Amino acid sequence: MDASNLQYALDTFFLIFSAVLIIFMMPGFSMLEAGLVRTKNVTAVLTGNTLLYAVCSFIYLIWGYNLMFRGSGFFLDGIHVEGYSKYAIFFFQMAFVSKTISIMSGGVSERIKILPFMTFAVVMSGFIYPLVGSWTWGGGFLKDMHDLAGSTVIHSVGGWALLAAILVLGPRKGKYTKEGKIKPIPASNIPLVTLGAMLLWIGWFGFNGGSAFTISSKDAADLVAKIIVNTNTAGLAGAITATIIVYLQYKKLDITMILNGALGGLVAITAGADVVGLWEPIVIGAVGALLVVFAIPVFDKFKIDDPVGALSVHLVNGIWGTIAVALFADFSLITQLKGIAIIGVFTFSISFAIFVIIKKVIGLRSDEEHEYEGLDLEECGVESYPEFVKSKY
Amino acid sequence: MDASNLQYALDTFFLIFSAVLIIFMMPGFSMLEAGLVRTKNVTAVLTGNTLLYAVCSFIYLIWGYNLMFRGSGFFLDGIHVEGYSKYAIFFFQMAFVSKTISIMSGGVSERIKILPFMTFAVVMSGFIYPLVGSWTWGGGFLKDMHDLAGSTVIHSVGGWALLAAILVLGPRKGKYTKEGKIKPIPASNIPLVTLGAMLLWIGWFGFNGGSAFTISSKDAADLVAKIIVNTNTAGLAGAITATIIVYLQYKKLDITMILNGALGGLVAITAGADVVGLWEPIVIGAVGALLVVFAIPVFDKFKIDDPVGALSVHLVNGIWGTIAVALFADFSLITQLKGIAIIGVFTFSISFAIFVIIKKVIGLRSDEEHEYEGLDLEECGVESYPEFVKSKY
Amino acid sequence: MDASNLQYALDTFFLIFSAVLIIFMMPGFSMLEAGLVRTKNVTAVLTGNTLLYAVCSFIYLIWGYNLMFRGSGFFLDGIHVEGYSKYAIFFFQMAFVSKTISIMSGGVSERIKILPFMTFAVVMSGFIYPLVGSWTWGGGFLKDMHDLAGSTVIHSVGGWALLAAILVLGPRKGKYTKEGKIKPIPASNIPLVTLGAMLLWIGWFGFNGGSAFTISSKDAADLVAKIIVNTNTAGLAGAITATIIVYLQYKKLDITMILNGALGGLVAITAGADVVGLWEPIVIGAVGALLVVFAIPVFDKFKIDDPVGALSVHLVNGIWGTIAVALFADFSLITQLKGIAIIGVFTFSISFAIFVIIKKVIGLRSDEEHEYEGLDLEECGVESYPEFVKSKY
Amino acid sequence: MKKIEAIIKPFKLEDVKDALTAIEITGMTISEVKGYGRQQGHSELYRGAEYVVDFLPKIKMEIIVKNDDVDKAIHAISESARTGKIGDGKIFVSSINKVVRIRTGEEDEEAI
Amino acid sequence: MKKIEAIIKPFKLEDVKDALTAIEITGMTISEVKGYGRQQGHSELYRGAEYVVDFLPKIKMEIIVKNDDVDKAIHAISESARTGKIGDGKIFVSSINKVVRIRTGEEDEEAI
Amino acid sequence: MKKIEAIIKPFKLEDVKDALTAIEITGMTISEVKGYGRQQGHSELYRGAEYVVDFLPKIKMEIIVKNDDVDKAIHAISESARTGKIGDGKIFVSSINKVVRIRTGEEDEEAI
Ligand SMILES: Nc1ncnc2c1ncn2[C@@H]1O[C@H](COP(=O)(O)OP(=O)(O)O)[C@@H](O)[C@H]1O
Ligand SMILES: Nc1ncnc2c1ncn2[C@@H]1O[C@H](COP(=O)(O)OP(=O)(O)O)[C@@H](O)[C@H]1O
Ligand SMILES: Nc1ncnc2c1ncn2[C@@H]1O[C@H](COP(=O)(O)OP(=O)(O)O)[C@@H](O)[C@H]1O
Repeated sequence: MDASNLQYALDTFFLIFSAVLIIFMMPGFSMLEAGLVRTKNVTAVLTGNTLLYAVCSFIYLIWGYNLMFRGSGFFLDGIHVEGYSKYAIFFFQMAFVSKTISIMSGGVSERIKILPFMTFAVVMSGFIYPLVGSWTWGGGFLKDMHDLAGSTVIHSVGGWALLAAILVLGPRKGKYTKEGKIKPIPASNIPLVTLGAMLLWIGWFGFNGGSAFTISSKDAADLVAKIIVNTNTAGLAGAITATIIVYLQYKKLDITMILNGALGGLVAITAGADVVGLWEPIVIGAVGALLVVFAIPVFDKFKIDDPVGALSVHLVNGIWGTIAVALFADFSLITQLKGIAIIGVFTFSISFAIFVIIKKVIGLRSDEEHEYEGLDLEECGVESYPEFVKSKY
Repeated sequence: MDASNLQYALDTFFLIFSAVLIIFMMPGFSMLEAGLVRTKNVTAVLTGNTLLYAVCSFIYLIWGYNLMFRGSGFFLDGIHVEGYSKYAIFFFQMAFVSKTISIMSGGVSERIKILPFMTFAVVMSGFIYPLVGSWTWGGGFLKDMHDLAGSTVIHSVGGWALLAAILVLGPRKGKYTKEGKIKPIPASNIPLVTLGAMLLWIGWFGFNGGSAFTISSKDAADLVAKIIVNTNTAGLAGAITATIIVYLQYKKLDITMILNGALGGLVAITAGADVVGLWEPIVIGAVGALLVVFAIPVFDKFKIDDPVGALSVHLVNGIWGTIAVALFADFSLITQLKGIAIIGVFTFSISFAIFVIIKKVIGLRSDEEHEYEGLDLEECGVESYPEFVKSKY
Repeated sequence: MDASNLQYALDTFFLIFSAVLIIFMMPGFSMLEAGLVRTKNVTAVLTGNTLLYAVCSFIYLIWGYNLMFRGSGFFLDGIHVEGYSKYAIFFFQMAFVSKTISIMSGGVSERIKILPFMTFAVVMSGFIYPLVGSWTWGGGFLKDMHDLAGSTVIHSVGGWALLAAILVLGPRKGKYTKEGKIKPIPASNIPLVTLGAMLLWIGWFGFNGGSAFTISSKDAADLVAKIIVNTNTAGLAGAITATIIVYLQYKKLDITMILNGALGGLVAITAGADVVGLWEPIVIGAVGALLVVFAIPVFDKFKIDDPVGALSVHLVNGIWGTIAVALFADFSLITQLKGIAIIGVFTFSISFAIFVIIKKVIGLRSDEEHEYEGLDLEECGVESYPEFVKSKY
Repeated sequence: MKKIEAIIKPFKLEDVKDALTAIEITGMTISEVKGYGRQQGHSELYRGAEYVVDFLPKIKMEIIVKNDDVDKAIHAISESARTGKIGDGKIFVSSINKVVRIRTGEEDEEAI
Repeated sequence: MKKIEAIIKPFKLEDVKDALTAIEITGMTISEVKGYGRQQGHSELYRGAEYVVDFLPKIKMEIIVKNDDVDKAIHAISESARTGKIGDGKIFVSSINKVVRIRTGEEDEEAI
Repeated sequence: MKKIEAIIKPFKLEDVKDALTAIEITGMTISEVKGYGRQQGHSELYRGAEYVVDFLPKIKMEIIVKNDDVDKAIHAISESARTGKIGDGKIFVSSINKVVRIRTGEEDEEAI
């Protein structure tokens, strides 16, 4: 038994471990979003989250992965990797793909129909994401953009597609009054929100840590551990910064903002956790939280109704994180910006087109009455908490 | 430091990792079942789940493991393993044992008394399961049946015992009307159901992946990674298949069915995830979901009242998964069927007998009034959500 | 590639794995406490849990870790470790630090203001805990006390500080009637309590297992695996013992007591899981549960109002676990007691002083009206379950 | 017109509803209430301490009926809600001056 | 003094409240109720079996008003709560003998 | 017979119940309601935006009493529910024509 064999085993194990952590983001996103929407839309959001994991991973297994990493045909055919099992690296990459849609599912919630949304998920996991991935991580023409685990490739891609979706969908009924005022629609279940955000945070250790791909040497092990510490640090800084700003504004500790601040910090560090030192993540995460706090009202001003704040967390910070790589480490700002712009324009425009087509052909949005009654009954026929007496509608 | 030492360490670590994932199925089953029963029985179900982990693992530590793997005496005495720590392999095997009862606990819920059920748990973890395990994984007369992680040894065993339990217990009051109609009793908390199912899904990676026991060579690492990919694929196929069927029938996306479909797929792949290629799990999982969807009404037709659908998920698919090994890989159908039959007859009849005895001697079922009021008050004295105003009884 | 390099990688991976398990205790404590308090205080408890992770980890990164392990300056400066990545060991140690405050946050809940509590968290993670840690694990004058993963260093430290906090704070309004009777205030959400306790249980495998620091040799692997088995065993014994006692007293299975019994067992085994055999943890855990069951009414008798039972679980069992090391393994009882006493006196008195100062300077406790209305509105402005109709106040 | 308010045991709701629809009373409004009366509350546990919950869950039905229907409605409710055990509940009758159906604007007996 | 009880569709609550405050009726008490009437319940699914939920969520408003205000209050409620679809709800009026404001001890019209 | 409806602050429930049992009124039915009145609602936050919740949680007690007991019941409730701060609530009294105890069939004063 030689050492390279053991390295292979160790790295395979490490990828599996990382992928499993990422998959904890499935319940993570599910609980976060189930907690943030009103009780009448909880089942629909959960169904969407379950299905998007199933659909995206399935498409990716059949052809998406091959498209992204230049295999031939289907089912990992023609994929050759070295140093670890190809099944493990596939599993790891597969764990990423549904995140692009998970990011969106909260933002389009409370009004989108599930099946049309799943249609988009097929396009995303079967074409958009594999293409963007092949340009960057797959060694294509954007390979010089540094994006460790996908501030741009995952988070902005999901964010741009979400922006397109929201523009096509329009805001929830009642979110903006006739007089143009914004009516907050509060989260229905704060423990679920917190649980979800914490599971996401934990999943991020696999997301970013695993993106080093190998842990089996001294240097690699140091790098992985540093990435994870930095990831965590940006989350801490995001939470603390959001706390401070929100407290200064309202003298209250709005937990939905604090958690969004943490998530914003985590998104921001995702591009460069490997190339910065120990203190830079504090700045990156803190700016990330600032951006979240200030972006949320801006989107609302433009009547871009994002029930969970996903645009601010994922799109804005995906961009910021990718830029931050150039500011805090030795990478070309031009290259980073070029990547951001090309991927942004591509993803936004193609997503917009597809959502318009879906809307025309099969319809995208629930009708007004069902929106009032909640999507749970119309889309799923299953109430989320049938026995509890509710007081909001 | 030689390589075999490192392999030992790596495999021990791998077993611990896998066991920990399996133990996530403890909250997984707990949340799934707590979400599926009515609020008045939630505490009882959670108490049952907590206790069965405690009781089964405890018995298994004291003598069950020794019985199964031919040790001498108690507490791992006389157990010799090579290649990894005996504590780790014990911990891994221990993580399995309570699953046989977890499978049952949802199916008998809302009417069984906890302590009599725990009495059965002692018998299951102290005798039935170790015996079945010794015949198969312990190298006994059924060792030629291929059952990677227990489609038969775990899931069918739990399923057969559950069938016996339900026959002895009878249906919940009000489930079947005097006119013979079936009255659905909806789940009380869909987020918990979803969280639970997702945790089970994640736990399954440890369940099946860890059943390769070793990851410390190139081949072993490939095998583990492939098992995990295949496990996941069957779950995906199960979820998607259930979605399609349910949608065709009702034009609604019934999440309780979709999740059961996924779980059915996961049970079905458990026997053969190691011996099939990448696409077979799609078929195995899809058939698994089909079986779930069609078995549920069949059981109801025979007034076999299974509040969570455990028979369809675990028993039916445990059988199907074990057969599938012979259909999709080079194993004898006869051997597989023989294993299924012997274990089925043994487990069902002995469980039936024990439940009858328990019923006679200490009583098994809560009385009618307490069933109306819910088991939480009678069995636990603790309401699950005392502050929420409820509207179902 | 030589073996020491691989060992380095493997141990780094193992520390990361363990740390991630420990971080699952963040949602663990959050859900446990969110389930145990009344719905009107749930958001406040969740905000506190989120912030204390952020604040404690942040302080520890900046200077706490350096103080504890004799680095120079800030941010891991001057820290040298061998055999694994310094980032990994930092991450592992960082995962511990917020536990000392998590332990407290349930006990002070329903009446403490969040920001003053966070002020204490800064002192705890920046001074008290690093000092105590440097005396013991950092090789200081108490290094001969055997305390594997912190029965004393973590659990008692948190417990003593909690006792100080409760004495300064006083009981919740309405907990003790004018006539001196105790009025139980029941848990609001039992599924969350159960989920939280189970996540804590799982996190404990990382807590104790990871405290072996290395898994990369045969002996080390055996030790880690044994520690984890023993940890689990004490939890099992705790749950079963609590079940029996509570059943004998009330003929009911009070799950809040059963889970507290399990946690008590887990705390008790934390000091000595590495130095005892396979059956001793049964005794240690069983005694732990006994202590929990009997300590809870004692604290209540002295009007020490601890909403979640944290004193009984963490303080009492932290002490018991540290003593048990001397009873069941070859360590000096005197040394153990000396450690318990010095750390107890130090932590309690300094914490008491700090809480008195905080109370004087910025106030510690919510005013009576806000306590009635719940801290969620006053402290966070966010209701935990705004749509559910509630019936307790 | 009269308003009949009946406080009943929750698990009797279906039976009472069926009894009322059988006599062609098909409009009613129910709510979840808590009752305090001769029926003693049950005791619950919390971390090893017992306490009594004295308000018990009940259903309140409100049914507006024509004067002629009052007696048979009372009869139907009493018969179907009775278990004979303490806590079966009460029926209260009061007068209603005016009824309006919002959808159509119909009034009084027409609106019931 | 009269008590007006209005059973309305939940999503109309804001509109009705606004209509009432517009005519300077600023005291009211609401509760969550379930209604049974001509409006059919919806069907739900559970693990592949359909069933009907026949009690629908409604809001009950209780407003005590001076005799003079009854008609305009009824008018305001009817107009603002109407969707024209079945299930819009009903308004019931009854007499109140006495009103007390707990805080001040004021009685009757002064206490409304 | 009279029906006394009292809208009170939730945390006063225990006190009011004790005051009523002290004068031997031992039957009552309560429900969770939301009140709108002079007492202003509180503001809440959601992701950095403030909004006002104007319906406040209250408890409604319904107590059917004999005519003779009305005054002392009102007195007991007022005294025990008063905090002196705005939002203390109101008491409404109306007439009841008939009472039936379901369990026994007893009627009117016997049934209270
Ligand atoms: N005087 C009363 N006013 C209002 N509600 C009452 C009154 N007396 C009883 N109730 C209601 O009726 C329910 C049943 O009454 P209880 O005295 O327990 O049993 P029973 O009617 O069989 O003697 C109580 O829970 C309460 O909701
Ligand atoms: N006789 C009645 N007594 C009490 N409540 C009634 C009565 N009839 C109707 N309601 C209430 O009014 C609501 C609407 O009535 P429904 O018959 O569905 O529609 P509509 O009033 O438009 O004909 C019902 O859901 C119920 O709450
Ligand atoms: N006209 C009314 N009709 C019905 N309920 C009322 C009326 N006025 C007040 N209430 C109820 O009484 C509660 C207290 O009234 P409010 O005006 O806030 O305080 P106060 O009675 O101390 O002046 C309100 O929340 C509401 O539930």
